[in-house]
Amino acid sequence: MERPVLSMRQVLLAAAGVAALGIASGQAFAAEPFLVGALNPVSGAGSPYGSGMQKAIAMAADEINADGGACGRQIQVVSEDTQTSPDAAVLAVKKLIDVNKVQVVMGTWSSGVTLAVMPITTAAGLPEMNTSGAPAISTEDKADLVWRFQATNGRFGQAFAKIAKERGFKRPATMAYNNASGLGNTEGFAKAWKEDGGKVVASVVYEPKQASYRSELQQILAANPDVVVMGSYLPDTTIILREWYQSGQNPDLKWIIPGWAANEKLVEALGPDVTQGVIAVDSISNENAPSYAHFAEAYKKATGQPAGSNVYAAMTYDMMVLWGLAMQADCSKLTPEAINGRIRGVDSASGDKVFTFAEGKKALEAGKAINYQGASSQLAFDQYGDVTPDFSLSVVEKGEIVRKSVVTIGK
Amino acid sequence: MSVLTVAGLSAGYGDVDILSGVDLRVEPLEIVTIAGTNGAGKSTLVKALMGLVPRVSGRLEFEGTSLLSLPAEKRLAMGISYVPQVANVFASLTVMENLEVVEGVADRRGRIATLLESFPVLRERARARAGALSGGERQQLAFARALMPEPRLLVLDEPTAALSPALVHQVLETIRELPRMKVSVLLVEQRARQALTISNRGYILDSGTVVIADTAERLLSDSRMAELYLGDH
Amino acid sequence: MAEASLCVQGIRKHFGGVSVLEDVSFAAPAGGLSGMIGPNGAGKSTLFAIVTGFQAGDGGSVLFKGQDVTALPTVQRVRLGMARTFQVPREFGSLTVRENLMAAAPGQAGEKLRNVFFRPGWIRAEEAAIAAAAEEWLAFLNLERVADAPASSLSGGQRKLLELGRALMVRPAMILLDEPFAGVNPVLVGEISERIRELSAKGIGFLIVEHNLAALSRLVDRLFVLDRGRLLAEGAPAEVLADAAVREAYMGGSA
Amino acid sequence: MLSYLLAVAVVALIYSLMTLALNLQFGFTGLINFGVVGFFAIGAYTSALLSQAGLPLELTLPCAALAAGLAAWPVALLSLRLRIEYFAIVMLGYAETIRLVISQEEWLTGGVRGLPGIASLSVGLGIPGDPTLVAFALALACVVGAVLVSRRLVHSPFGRMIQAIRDDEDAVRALGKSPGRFKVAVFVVSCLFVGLSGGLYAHYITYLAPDQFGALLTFYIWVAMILGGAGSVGGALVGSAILLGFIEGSRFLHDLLPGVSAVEMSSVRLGVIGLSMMLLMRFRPQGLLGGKAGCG
Amino acid sequence: MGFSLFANLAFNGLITGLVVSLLALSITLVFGIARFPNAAAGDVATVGAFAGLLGPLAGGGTLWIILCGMAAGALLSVAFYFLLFRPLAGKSAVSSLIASIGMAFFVRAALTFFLGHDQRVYPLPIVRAMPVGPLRVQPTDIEIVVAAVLALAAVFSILHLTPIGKRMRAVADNAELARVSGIRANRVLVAMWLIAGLLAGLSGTLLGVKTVVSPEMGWDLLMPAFAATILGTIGNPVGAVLGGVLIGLAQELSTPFVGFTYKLGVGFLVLLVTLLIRPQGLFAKNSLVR
Repeated sequence: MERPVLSMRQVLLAAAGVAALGIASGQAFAAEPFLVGALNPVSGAGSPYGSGMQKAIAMAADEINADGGACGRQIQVVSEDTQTSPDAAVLAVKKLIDVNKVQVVMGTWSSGVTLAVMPITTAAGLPEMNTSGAPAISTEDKADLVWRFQATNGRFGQAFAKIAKERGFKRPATMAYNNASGLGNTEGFAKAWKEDGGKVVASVVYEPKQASYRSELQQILAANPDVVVMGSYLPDTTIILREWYQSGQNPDLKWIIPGWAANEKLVEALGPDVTQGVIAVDSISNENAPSYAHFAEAYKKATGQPAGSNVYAAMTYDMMVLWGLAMQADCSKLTPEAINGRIRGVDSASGDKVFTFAEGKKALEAGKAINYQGASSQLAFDQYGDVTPDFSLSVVEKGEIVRKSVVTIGK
Repeated sequence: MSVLTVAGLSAGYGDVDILSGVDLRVEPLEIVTIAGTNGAGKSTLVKALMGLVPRVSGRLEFEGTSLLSLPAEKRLAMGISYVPQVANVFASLTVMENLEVVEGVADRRGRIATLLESFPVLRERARARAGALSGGERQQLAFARALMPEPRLLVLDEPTAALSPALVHQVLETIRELPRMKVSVLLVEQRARQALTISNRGYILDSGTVVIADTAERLLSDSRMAELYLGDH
Repeated sequence: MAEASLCVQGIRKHFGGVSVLEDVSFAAPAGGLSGMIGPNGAGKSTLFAIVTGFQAGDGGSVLFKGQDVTALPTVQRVRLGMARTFQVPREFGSLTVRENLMAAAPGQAGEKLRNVFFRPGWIRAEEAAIAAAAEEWLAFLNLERVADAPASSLSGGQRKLLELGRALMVRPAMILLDEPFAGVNPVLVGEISERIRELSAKGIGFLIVEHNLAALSRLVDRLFVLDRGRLLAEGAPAEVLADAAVREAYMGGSA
Repeated sequence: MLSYLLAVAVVALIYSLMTLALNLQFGFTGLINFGVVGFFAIGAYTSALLSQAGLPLELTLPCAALAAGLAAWPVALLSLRLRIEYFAIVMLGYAETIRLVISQEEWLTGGVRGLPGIASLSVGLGIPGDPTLVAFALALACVVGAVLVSRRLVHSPFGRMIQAIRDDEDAVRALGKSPGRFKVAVFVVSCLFVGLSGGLYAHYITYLAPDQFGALLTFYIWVAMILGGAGSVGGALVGSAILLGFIEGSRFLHDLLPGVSAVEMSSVRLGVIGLSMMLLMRFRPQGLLGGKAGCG
Repeated sequence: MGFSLFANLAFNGLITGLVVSLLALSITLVFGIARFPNAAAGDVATVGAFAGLLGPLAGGGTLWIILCGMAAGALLSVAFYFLLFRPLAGKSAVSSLIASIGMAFFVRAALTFFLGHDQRVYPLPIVRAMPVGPLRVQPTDIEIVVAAVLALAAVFSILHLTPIGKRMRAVADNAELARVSGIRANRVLVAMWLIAGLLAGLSGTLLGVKTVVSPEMGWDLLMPAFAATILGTIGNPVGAVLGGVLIGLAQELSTPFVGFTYKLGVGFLVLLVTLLIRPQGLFAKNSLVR
């Protein structure tokens, strides 16, 4: 396991050092630092992403602080682990709010955690920023304090449907891991597919952690589909694909799999033969934007990992930058509610496109309207506070995951 | 040298003495009966010999070596074998296996062959599960198992309990033969008379002490026995 | 002979291939003092367990106060008035001696949860009455001194008395004692015998299974001798003990 | 800080309700319940679903307790027939089956997507003020109630009998009393506590999903009970407090141990729980506070 | 549908059941001889599976993977016997059970602390199945069947043919008599824990070959293995294997009727119904313990 290059403590010390420099460089009155809560799935099911998400928030905060802070306020990040469990997250967010007095909470990952955390942040009048997919998050957010930087499950499903159609599949089947995300993806697909007049030939929902998924697979294969759309994770996908290949049945079958399951590790585990032709779909960062390039470079430097390995890190990075810009937009009112109310303002379609905090700050100081183009997506929030990122379509060819196209779904 | 020497032996559990000042001995190739009513301390005596009682004091020697500080396993290794009163065979093992599992036997096969010679009934039923044996067969198996490591002293705890009269006779006859296998026998029995008929000497235990010690013959004609057992006056 | 309170007919029991009890029948009179003797392995414990309902026999029947209880579980037999003690005392070690006795009182309303929560006054009154009864038996058995000690701290003899006390709290018509004298010092044997006699005078029947012949023969009116799963003899202690077959069974072999 | 400590205390109190229940079952009566989390889930979902159907919390919380009690009834009867180790394992399976039903019956429970937007205690009961404080007050009241009930129970003739059952079931039978009736009663009554605890939890967290009800929680409760000492009512509270203190304390611990990442911290947490189970059994089976030897 | 479907379901059930059986075999030995349900067996299997990753260093191939896994399982098992279960021997089964749960947590915590949560896969070639009638038999299926049969045969021969095995049965039968027969309980128990560890390691590596290696794999296998042990009567090796197969069959064959989610519940139901009818399990007759 990789150890974090920097511990949180070191990051904080560094931030404090930068703050001290800021003071030395002539800012007469050092206002109190502005406290931000980073609430990430560092352990538990979200652990592959949590550390990176946490680091991305710290990176963005460092950038803001290096630029003299937002409205002269240094950003201080306090991190907590949700353990990817609602119970632990509830106590963690209470600690952030009550002990650390943070003014915004960002970076929750699984829908269960976000749904458990939301009522608490909302009751405290604080905004909450997440990367969860469940539709319920939109409907439960009645105070417009919750911001989603990730595509909803339904949008994932739409992307699957669009891809399946483009690739000319006629007889899709679905297999879903029995949890909110697995069901959300496959049901979103089925809905979009049927609305388009298609028919799903078979669908199976399976319990995870089994020694074999052969019976489940058998039911799918019996319907003779031409493609299987998966709502799955890496371990079960590994087993299911291997069992399919070994069985020798339907050898021409294709698979459409979410990117978090169809990744390099899957290819590494199963080899090029089995994974040949697997279609991986992932929401992607705003890859052509300069903000992404900027982020990717910093992320690589901070973690040693390519930015593409953790799509959520760009999202949490954006959370912090966006928040800093929203602060900067009106330094006279820095209450959480006031800043929250300005979030849509700093990505208004009419504004100048900016790609970093520094650019944005300069433009705002010049009295211009801005439109932050995020590293993760264009960050065009809809009425629910949701964004619609683009999706990538990649195909595994001879053991390489090859990007084929970028899929944009209707807004 | 005596095989077993017990002198001033006291033993008990907690703060209660069950045995107080017991003296007895077993000479080579003797059969010695220890009789007494229930509660007299017979089973405590056996357990004290085998190292299964927490608190023991006095003298307890096997062939001149003190046993007091030795754990049960060591006493077995020194040459004392023990046949408990109940559950004295491994019921789910076969007859053969009951003999094979005993540890500390140099020539296991040879020894088993010898014992099957001595207990022909067992040879016929070598493959039967011990749990399926009749009462008499089971008792013979228990003896044979105890004899496996070629002990020099065999301690038998009420071997005739729960046996029909015919079987009692048969088992006692078996015990009578034991000294020929070069083993001395300490026989703890409630039914004193029949046991004494095959014994050299006997001790009568009452309330934790030896009240009568004599040769078997004299004990059999001693009227104090009836008094002890039956409350006759 | 008094009217039979406990009547055992044709009890049989086998374990594996071994016959432990073969057709045992006897009757113990109400309010009388009966004893049962027999050497180790005679089948006394098994018979005791079958009579009290802790084990099922392979055949035969047990009648108590004229009612066939063969198919009844222990609990029902006790409710009919048949109490027992155990050979190795089985006190409730974490309760005090007093609590041990109080726990034994039958038909307590306080053992019903609804009463515990909704009728505390009623239970207090009932507890007071039970405590008073327990106090009497504690005095009778000379256990007052240790009444508030945990039962696990008692000596062996005291435990036997405690068991007797618990059986008495059940208000039994008959008490079956399983070796009340085993492991008890002679002084206490005398005391226990004395208590049994007094209780018998109050009309409680006893069936005492014992090894200690001397103590038993002085205590009981009627003696049954069990040997190798069969009833060998019965009658007044003196005549039974004079019986040659009994002497042989007990001491083993004829001399 | 105070509010956070209150929040931790609420969870500790919710756990204590379960620990008290387990203590009645195991500590006092000797019943092994490895399915605590199943009854907890039943309580949580019952109260959440009834409140979403429009019932007031004054009604749904008692219903949560009752539902858990009702679910305990058949398995309590089963406990009379099975040997204790078998029963322990059957209870693990029972709790897992309850979780499966919750995750599968989407029409009722929301399935794996969970139940969001459950009324919080303060809103549901219409009590104004800091929601955490309200939750704390209510949970405290429930625990005080449960302690009073436990004490009344333990110190009643009924309680005398369950301890007698733990000491020697055959001797109880010899007194003409059926141990079964008492065991079933204890099991069901203490599961009422667990159900209530689940109800409080549902309206405290305000979001329920099946993966909140894994077997680990059951073992947390066991650790809390053993820490406090089986057979001691006060110990149940102390045990839960120590457990939660440790679990939450580990948040602050990683400020002290900069070398340990949060991922590793989660391993450390599980490892310490496991280690304490082993060490307690090995060196202090009566618990940290227990004076009396724990049963079993 | 029809015969082919059910034949395949039954075959899947058999294979899955056999994987469970191997762990059940380990549990049943401990249950029969040390007399408590060993909840750590699953995590010993996990350690075995992780150790199997060293197989390729030792020489590669399934055999080396299995050997490494078995060795690690045996080491861990014996170590914990000395550190934990031997000192607890005089106490109740519940103490050992709780301690074994603690051990399970501790072992898993150590694994994730040092090795992380990521899944791993053995570097083995993936081979196509061959059709046998309506069935599709994969090479791993054959490996699992062979391993299960060999393991059962080995356990059976050890118990019935070797001196130490016979002594194990003697200790299981009557520990007190074993002591006065001079049987060194310590040796017997070391041997027993060794075999239990070997079996757990074997089940872990086979599961790893069949699926993926992850820190939770053993714990997830524990419930069905317990169920199989009890179904087949504790202490009965043949019962453990048949119990595992029976549960596997019941689960898979039930899927056309109850769906895939509830099949795990079906295993529990089978156990429950069996226990209600036969509280001692299905094969009480030939158990190690009476």
